[in-house]
Amino acid sequence: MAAALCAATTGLAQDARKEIQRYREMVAEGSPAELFELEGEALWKKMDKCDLGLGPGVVKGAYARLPRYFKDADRVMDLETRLLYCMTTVQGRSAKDATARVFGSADRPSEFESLSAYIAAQSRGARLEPGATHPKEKASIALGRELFFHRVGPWDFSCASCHGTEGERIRMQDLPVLHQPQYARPVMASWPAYRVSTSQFVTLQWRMNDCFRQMRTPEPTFGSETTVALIHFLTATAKGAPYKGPGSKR
Amino acid sequence: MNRLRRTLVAALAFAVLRPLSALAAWNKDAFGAKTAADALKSLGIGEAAPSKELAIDAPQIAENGAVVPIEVSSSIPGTRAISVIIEKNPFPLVARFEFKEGALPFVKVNVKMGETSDIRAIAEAGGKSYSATREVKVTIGGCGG
Amino acid sequence: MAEQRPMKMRATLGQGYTDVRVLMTHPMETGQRKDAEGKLVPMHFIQNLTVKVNGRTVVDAQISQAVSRNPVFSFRVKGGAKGDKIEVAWSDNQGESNSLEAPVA
Amino acid sequence: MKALAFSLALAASTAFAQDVTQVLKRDFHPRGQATMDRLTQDGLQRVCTDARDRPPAGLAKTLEADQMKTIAYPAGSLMGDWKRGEAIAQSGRGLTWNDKPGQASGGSCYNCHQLSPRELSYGSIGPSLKGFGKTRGNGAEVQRYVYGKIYNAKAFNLCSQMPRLGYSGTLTPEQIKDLVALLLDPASPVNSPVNE
Repeated sequence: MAAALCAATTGLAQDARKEIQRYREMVAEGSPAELFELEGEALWKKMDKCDLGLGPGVVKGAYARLPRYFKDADRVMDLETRLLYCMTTVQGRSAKDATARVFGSADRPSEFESLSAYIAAQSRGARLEPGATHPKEKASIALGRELFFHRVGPWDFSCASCHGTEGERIRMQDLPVLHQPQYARPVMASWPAYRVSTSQFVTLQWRMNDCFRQMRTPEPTFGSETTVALIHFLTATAKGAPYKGPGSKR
Repeated sequence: MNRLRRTLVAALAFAVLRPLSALAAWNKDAFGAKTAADALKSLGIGEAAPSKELAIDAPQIAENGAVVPIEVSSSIPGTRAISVIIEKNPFPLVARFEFKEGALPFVKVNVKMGETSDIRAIAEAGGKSYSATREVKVTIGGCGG
Repeated sequence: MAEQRPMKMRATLGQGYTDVRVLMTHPMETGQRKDAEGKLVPMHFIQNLTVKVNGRTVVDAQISQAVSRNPVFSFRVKGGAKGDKIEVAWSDNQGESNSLEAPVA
Repeated sequence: MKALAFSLALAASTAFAQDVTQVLKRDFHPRGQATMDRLTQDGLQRVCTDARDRPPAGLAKTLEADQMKTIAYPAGSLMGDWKRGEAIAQSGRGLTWNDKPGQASGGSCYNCHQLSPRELSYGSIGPSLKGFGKTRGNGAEVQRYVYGKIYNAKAFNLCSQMPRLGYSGTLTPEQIKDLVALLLDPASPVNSPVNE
């Protein structure tokens, strides 16, 4: 009797998960991410001397090769960190001005969000291949791995607390095991993305920031070595995945 | 900011401005109605018969009430309008689509739902009205923090 | 004139019909939401929407604030041929409007 | 001997954990109630980080006993109000940099556990707690166990992923009692046979 009841409940949960999956597919079909790409394209025209790694002004395929080491800055950068660098060099803006609004709102996306949408879209179909040969690139990936398992904050969380075991979920959200390639690939191939619950276009720097917020730590600085290293580690784990974004998230 | 917007407009090669008068009126009474019955009355829609030829496609469970994708299509001959009602929303009438010669009675749109509710579609064809309903459960996703 | 809100449209030939998918940037405020300072954000939503094929109206829609932010609509137009001009126009409760024309691809 | 070998290994890997802590302290800034001291690992966090959450049994036992000592049990019944408990279980707020300090936190319970069968959206990082009190009753001993587990889950399983909700100051003793009731009160939906 108890076993039958239990089986029935599990069946219900299975159906619920299938329906949520269908919900996500329908939402993805109707994603307005392209609106952000339009805005990003206009912004890129004002900084198209920026070198994203493939030469000044080259956007095609550039996102799929990030993060990578940049000689001019002598450090590893992800897309957003590189854009910030270009704003302060190519555009000659102050760091204070360029970082005044790194994450936007539904009413007003940030420059980084719109630019990320446009630039990432120009890598559709390209395989993810972040830099992994320069000593600083190797160190960045290694640091990212350490950070991933580092338990910290009042709730004792590490990234692996939620993203370390197969088949788990938070509420109805399946949790990808991000240190394993088969899970990291589809995830990294879909960021940045339009986020349905907040009507915002969200980036990887935002994702790192908001995960730390929920880990109850202080705030990581935008474009810091910590956030870049985590993004680098995750992208290196997803290496080889054909880029399909910008995607759509819960 | 203004300059940015202007650049953007320039980038939209096909954007054209149109006078407001080109668009039809908006039924204030129907959209302001607090019950489905009142909304339908304001639209001049009477008793609707359930029909299998009117289909609503929607996920049974929505992870987020702010975006619920729905698709409504009718194979009832002569369908000239489809209205969409979310029973438990504070203002149940969500939309009314009139299909003229040249359009198929089909629409896909994302809607907001305050809570778990029936979604009702009403098709008007040949002076009669037909209905279909479908329940969508609204849940909470993510960490809620 | 109010600032233009970007739109994007794709009209593609299907089996016996043309699929029209249109994206609009719009907050679709219900008048119930509070901003960061706790003030109610006034109602601001698209009320009317039309789809035209070569200048002739084929869909005439009235919608409410219960359509999601940044609305995405799909419609189907009978027949259609490459190069047919599809135009989508909207207007909202605060007097803003926009439209976009694109050929069937 | 074994213990010595382990502590040597621990010392070696701790060096890296310290480096990571230095990186975090350089790259983070305080915001709202989230102050920089939150970046310093305590002993338990360090051990679990280094052991990738699989600490040697002997060490785990010793450290679990230390954690057990942190649990302060209120006098009298530990059963509060299951209705308030349900609201606490649903809420994921508290302690983040954009939560108001002093505002009541939630327990984020549904993020990881199934509880009331009425809630379809529940996580699976922790075990299902549906019907928890039905099989265990609600005597003083089980109340004490549940209270202790919520107050400091690490006293029972050193590298558990469950936050130390009482020890960390997330939930008050009153709130934990409400959660005990949610799990154990026969009237709680967690223990009711409703199939809705």
